[in-house]
Amino acid sequence: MSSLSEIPLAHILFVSTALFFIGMYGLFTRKNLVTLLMAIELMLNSVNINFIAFNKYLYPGKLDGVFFSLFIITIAAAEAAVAIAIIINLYRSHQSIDVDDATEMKY
Amino acid sequence: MLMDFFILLKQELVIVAIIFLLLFINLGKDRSNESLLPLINVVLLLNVLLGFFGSKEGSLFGEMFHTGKLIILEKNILNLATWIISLLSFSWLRTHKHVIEFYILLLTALLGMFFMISSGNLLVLYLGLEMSTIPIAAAANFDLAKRKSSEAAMKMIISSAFSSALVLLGISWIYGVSGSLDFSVILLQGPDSPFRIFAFILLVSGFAFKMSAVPFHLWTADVYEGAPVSVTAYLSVVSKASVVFVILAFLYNAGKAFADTWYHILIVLSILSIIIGNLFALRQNNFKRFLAFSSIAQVGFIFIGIAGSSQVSSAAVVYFVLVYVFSNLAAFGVVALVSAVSGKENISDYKAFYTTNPLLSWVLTIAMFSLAGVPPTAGFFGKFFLLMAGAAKGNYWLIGIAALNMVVSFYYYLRVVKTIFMEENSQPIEKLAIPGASRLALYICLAGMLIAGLASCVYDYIYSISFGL
Amino acid sequence: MSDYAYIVLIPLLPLASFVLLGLFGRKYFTKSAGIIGTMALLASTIIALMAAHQYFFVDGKVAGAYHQVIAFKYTWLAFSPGVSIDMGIVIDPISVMMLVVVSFVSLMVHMFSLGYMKGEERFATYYAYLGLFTFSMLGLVLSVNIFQVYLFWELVGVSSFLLIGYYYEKPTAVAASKKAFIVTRFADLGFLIGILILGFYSGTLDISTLIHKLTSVQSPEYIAITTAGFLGASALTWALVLVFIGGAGKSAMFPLHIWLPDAMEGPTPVSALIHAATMVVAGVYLVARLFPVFSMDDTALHVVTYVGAFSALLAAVIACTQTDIKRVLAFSTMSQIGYMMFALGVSKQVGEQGLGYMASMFHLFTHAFFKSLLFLCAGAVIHLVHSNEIKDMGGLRKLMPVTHIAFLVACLAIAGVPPFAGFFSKEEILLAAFNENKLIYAVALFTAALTAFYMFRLYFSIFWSKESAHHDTHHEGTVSMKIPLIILAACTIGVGFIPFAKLVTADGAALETHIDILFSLAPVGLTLIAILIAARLYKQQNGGPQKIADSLGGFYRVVSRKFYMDELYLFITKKIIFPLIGKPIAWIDRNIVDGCMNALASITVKISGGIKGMQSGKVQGYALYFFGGVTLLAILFIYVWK
Amino acid sequence: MNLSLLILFPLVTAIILLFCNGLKQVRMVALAGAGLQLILAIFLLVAFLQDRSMGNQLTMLFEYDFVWFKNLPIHYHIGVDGISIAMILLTSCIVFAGILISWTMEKLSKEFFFLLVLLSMGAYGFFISLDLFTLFFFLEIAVIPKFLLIGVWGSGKKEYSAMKLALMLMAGSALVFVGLLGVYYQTGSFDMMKIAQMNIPLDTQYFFFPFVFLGFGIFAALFPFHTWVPDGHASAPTAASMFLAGISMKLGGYGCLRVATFLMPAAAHYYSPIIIVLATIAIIYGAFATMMQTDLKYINAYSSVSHCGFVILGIGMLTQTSIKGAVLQMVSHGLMTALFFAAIGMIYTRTHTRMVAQLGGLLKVMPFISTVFVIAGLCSLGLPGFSGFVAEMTVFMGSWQNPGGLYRLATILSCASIVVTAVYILRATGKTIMGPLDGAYSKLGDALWNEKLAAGLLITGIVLIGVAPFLINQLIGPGTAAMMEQIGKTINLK
Repeated sequence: MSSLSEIPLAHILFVSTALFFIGMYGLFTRKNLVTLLMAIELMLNSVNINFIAFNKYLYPGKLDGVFFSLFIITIAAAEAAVAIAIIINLYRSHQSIDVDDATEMKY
Repeated sequence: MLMDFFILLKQELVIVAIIFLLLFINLGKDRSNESLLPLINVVLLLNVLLGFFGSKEGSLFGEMFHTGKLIILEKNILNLATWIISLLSFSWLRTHKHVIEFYILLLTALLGMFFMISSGNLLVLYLGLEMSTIPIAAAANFDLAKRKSSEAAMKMIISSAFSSALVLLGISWIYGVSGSLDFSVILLQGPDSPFRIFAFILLVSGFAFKMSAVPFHLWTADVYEGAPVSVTAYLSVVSKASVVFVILAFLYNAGKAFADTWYHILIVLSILSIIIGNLFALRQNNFKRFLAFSSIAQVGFIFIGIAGSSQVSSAAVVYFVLVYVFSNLAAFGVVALVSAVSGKENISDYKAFYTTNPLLSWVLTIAMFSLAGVPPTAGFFGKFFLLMAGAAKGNYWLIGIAALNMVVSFYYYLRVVKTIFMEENSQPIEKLAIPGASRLALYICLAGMLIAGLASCVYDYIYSISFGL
Repeated sequence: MSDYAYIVLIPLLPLASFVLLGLFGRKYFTKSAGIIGTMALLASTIIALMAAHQYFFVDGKVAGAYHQVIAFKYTWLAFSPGVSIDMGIVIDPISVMMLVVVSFVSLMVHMFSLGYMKGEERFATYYAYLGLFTFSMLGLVLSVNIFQVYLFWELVGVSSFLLIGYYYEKPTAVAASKKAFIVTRFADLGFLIGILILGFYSGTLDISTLIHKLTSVQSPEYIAITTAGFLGASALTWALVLVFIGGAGKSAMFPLHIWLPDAMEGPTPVSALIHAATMVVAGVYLVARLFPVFSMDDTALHVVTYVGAFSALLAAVIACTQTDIKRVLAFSTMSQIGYMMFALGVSKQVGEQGLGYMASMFHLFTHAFFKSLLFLCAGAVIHLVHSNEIKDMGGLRKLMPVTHIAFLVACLAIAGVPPFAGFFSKEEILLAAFNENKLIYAVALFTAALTAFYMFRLYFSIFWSKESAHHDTHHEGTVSMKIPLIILAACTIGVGFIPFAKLVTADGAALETHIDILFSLAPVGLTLIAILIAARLYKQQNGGPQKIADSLGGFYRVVSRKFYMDELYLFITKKIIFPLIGKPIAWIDRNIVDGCMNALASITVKISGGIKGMQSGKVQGYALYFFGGVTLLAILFIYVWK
Repeated sequence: MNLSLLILFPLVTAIILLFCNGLKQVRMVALAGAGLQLILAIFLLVAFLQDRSMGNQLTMLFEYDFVWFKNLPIHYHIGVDGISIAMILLTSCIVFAGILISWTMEKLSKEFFFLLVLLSMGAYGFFISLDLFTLFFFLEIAVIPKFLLIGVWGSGKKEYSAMKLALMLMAGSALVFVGLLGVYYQTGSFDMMKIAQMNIPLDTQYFFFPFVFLGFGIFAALFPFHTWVPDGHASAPTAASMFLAGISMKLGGYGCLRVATFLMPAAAHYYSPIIIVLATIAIIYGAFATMMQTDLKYINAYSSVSHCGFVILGIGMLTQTSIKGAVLQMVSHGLMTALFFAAIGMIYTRTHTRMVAQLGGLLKVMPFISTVFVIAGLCSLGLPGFSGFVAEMTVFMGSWQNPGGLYRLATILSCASIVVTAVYILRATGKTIMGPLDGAYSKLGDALWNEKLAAGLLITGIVLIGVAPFLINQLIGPGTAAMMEQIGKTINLK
């Protein structure tokens, strides 16, 4: 455990932020819907890292952050489930899961 | 203590009960929609009625959940809206395979909203937010066969997941800087560090996304257009209303220290929403899409009201939402009926609508007038009070912009009326048979639009229980 | 002095007949309308004569001078304290004189029309209009309040409009009526503004008060109105000139006379009543009514004088060349009114200098009789030959003896041959002019000669000249048409002997007038010579007139086209006002003012089309906008609005 | 007496109308309702005069103040003075006449009369309310029905006109709205009587007066915001035109006077040169524009622009006489223009054209209608004996009392407009009523009883004012006097 405490908080935050924006980049650029979901997972996980880190470094007394990250994971799972379902249905109707094929409604 | 639990959580518990009822209702023998729908509607009516008595103020789980007169009223408004929507979707659901699931999704979302409104803690808030979003995304896909429907659902789930990611980032920062998740603690210090401000902005933009305020609104139109009418109605009325309540509570309680910041944020967002919403609404031909953009403009007005940050303004906002529920549901009701029977959803299909369906035409017309804010409909009072509240801070130029945009909005609302009454059409929409449920719902909305304004008691009551900054 | 209150009846009776015939005439009184109207007028005439008798010979004189009596007055419309329109009745020499003239001539015309208009489809309407006109004219002469004058002024204008346009299916008649109304309306604008100025400075609209305030040199009102000025002239001058413009419009003074000849499109009796005897002298009456004020300002008086004189000459010259008998008479009317005007112009308020005033009124009085007589005769002639053109006439003396004699009498009168009425009044005018202004006198003298010439030209070419083309089967018209002629002829001979100077003068005091033979020689001599020339030229048909016309060449043409005045006016309206003012404004309104409104709308739509790309339909784009929004807000609130 | 009846009667009529069916039933109900309104208005007049004669010197009579929204200071506060009563009488007359004129409205008769009655309710409410909120409320009620009336029952490019009218009027009310909010936040009250007492700080007045005045000005066809007038009138059905020109434009004038000028006199004084200039432009420009029109309805529409200019002029001149003149002009023009539109409508229903060029000699076949037309025309060119003369002369006298070159010039120009008026009126009359009759029209019939009744009613009003102005003067005089007294407190004009 002590090895972890040698890493300053800033580094961890840097990682998480990087992760978040990598996720966002993925979300903006990739075309495959499943990949988009993964990108979102990245963003959520970076937030998880934030929570854990803050909790561990700044407020070790309470466990709010940890619990919060647990909830995030759960909900992310639920979200993913629904999203996958929707994507499958989309595939049924569009014969494709390319995000650019589903641009029927615009303007 | 345990008593408190049951009383304070009454509305939520009732909904949970209903959900369970729905889960198990089909055990044993399969019921036909014809027998099912009236039952469900009656149950929902009971839910509405139960909301009105035996309630009390207080909080649970160490400030995580708290309730009060205004909150109860807000929840009742949402209940009412849900009930009306279920009445309106009668003719659509009658032939639908997954009635139960539909209701379960709606009610789950409703539950989520209740928690969101009552939340005293970011965790509960976040849970509520998600709980009220994901089911609707699923419900948006409820016309399984329709291409548009699934596209809408996809767009909604992706965008909302993205927004929730940003909201979470904000929350995590807030947690980082304040070390707590309770509203009472998190924003005690004003906007001193950029972190705080950034986090705060992320949170607000999360709400703005749910309320579909510009520039976070882009999912709205597509989802509204693609989703089944009832779901659209639910999105544009119930879910929007709930977030309005939440943001009201959040900013006025938790955000006190940030009053200056969010005041300016709201001004920016409101101007953007009103102008962009109007400009887009001008061109729409699909009725649901049109209503989507008009509702975006309405959100702009609501923001002006909130910006007033006085008791008058919170009262005005809640009152406006109530009126908006009636007006918008009336419009959606007619659209739902028409699209359920004839599948037509374009404004141009409504040419000479009056020749075949006078009653529906009048309802739609009055709804349009109410949305536009024409007396004697309640919409007039709603808008007047909102802008009055907004003007309290003396920014008349803002009111001026809003007033001018009201003129623009008149154009597109009147365009609908024009289509209905004035334009020729060789084959207008045939005479529709209005099922009793929908008729009831429409009458309720009509009554709401005509009475809620003139009868000052409504506003006075809301004022008496509402609070300022 | 309420013992004059009964005078109210004089205007009210014609009004009653107007209302009665106007509302129910078309239904119930199609035949009896004439009788009703005539009876009403007969009654008012009798009352008028009674009133005249009472005023002039019973109780009008106080301390040797006729004073003014306000028989009754009622505030009709109060503007602000002191300033209000009052309806009332003023009794003084000129108003009583006008009462008699108007009611009497109107009665004659009513009678004459019984025969003349017999069988007309809108017989009742005709009499209704006559009633309206008579009422308005009487109201005008009785006015106590300058705004009351204006009010009735407009009413006579409209009744003249209605009567000129009586044959509404004749485009020329419609055009003429429009012209008459619009030209006079234009003049009335001047009158109105004049009233506004007078009312503003004197703080009242009541004529007697106004006169009282503006004629006493020390009164603050007088000082105010004379000191205030615009373009070098004092407010008083402006006011009076503007008022005079109004009068000039009604009285067909140059250059506002163009409506009068066309007005002859109306039925001839109407011309006799309105455009000869009564309405056209309203201008003269107006100036006379305000004369005390006019006499305070020489500039205004000079304007009156010269405009009057010039119009008299111009009209006389034009009259020599006209071939439509009614137009000839119209121009002669204009010329005679010119006389009256400059007579006023050369007059002064008090004593001997007041001669011109008295003369003018006198001439107004006599002129009413012989000019209406002329017109009625012309009416009778036209009734017979169904044409206004001289060339269609000739040798009618055998066919219509009564008309012939009457016309001759009238001609002698207007020519100013003693002892006919015209002689006396004209002599007075000439005398006044002679005393004041020799130039005017010369013009007047020449005009007198011209008058004699063209009148007798008319007389000879109607009644002598060639043999009549008409058969004896035509008779002269009904008795109801003859009687007025006879009565008027008698008057024309008689009225000259009324001691007018004793009755109607500027200051009310009697005036000693003496016309010595020597003075009369010149005008009378000239007149007789002119008559002889006319006889020489027109008694028998011969090429004489034609030769003269040819010898004059271009000048003749110019004159016969009335100096192209009409063309000028047409040019101004058709070529300037309509295309250069009306059209552009209408265009601007449709295309620029309204265009801006529409442009706003279209611009909005354009913008909304321009930004639609934002809603690209690509969910990633939406997310990008979301993030952009967040960043924007962040930048705004972290860096800008820190 | 209870003023709320004025709102109640039309409301009840409208509700009853909803349950009628068939033209006969509907129009009878509508007529009965309008008749009741008329009687009520006359009764109100009598009661008012009685009170006054008993020496009741309150500014407002029959006041009734009911707290509507107790948390916002919004009251349902009504009351009348002479001016409002004149307006109410005008409204009732025109509504009555309008219903008679549209007696044979076959298309959607129920809706037509319903909207008409609704409009009248809005107008009454506007004229009696003393509370700015109520005033605004009724102002907007009186707008939207017109949109439907024109769009559904109109002719020509009706949708365009209807939309244009609705939008421009709504823009007007939006401006008014901003102004009202401003006034509210400066004074904390919506009550006009109170606000007038606590005279508003100058800079506020200067800032908000333009909003209110322009807003109402759009209703009163203030140049250059008059362009809704021609299109709107031309496309509207007869009754709607009558209402539009007869009453709606008066809403604007009344608002300019009662709200803008009365509450913010200092600003009115400050801006009066601009107002005067705009009004004069409207008068002259409208007159000349009228001269060029070929469609009878356009003629009357533009002449309305010109005539309403007199109203604005009178208000802008800010002398007691001129304001009295403005009110007179409102009443007079209301009656006159309604009569004119009625006549045009009658002609149109028979000849099916409104083009001056295609008409002629109608006097022969339809003497009554022609007479009505001529009377309307003569009234419009300000002939004595009709209301127009009284009103215009009062405006002129009042305007002339306001010294200063600009004002003088404006007055003279406005006077000059009566000549132009004569020109276009006589052109129209000469071409349509007089002249040779077109053979195609030789079979046409004259007015029917309902049309005669309607025209008769309006003519009675016109002639009554024209012949006995002292009567209406008694009514309006005190009202304007009181108002001027209030205004005079802040600005000193004679």
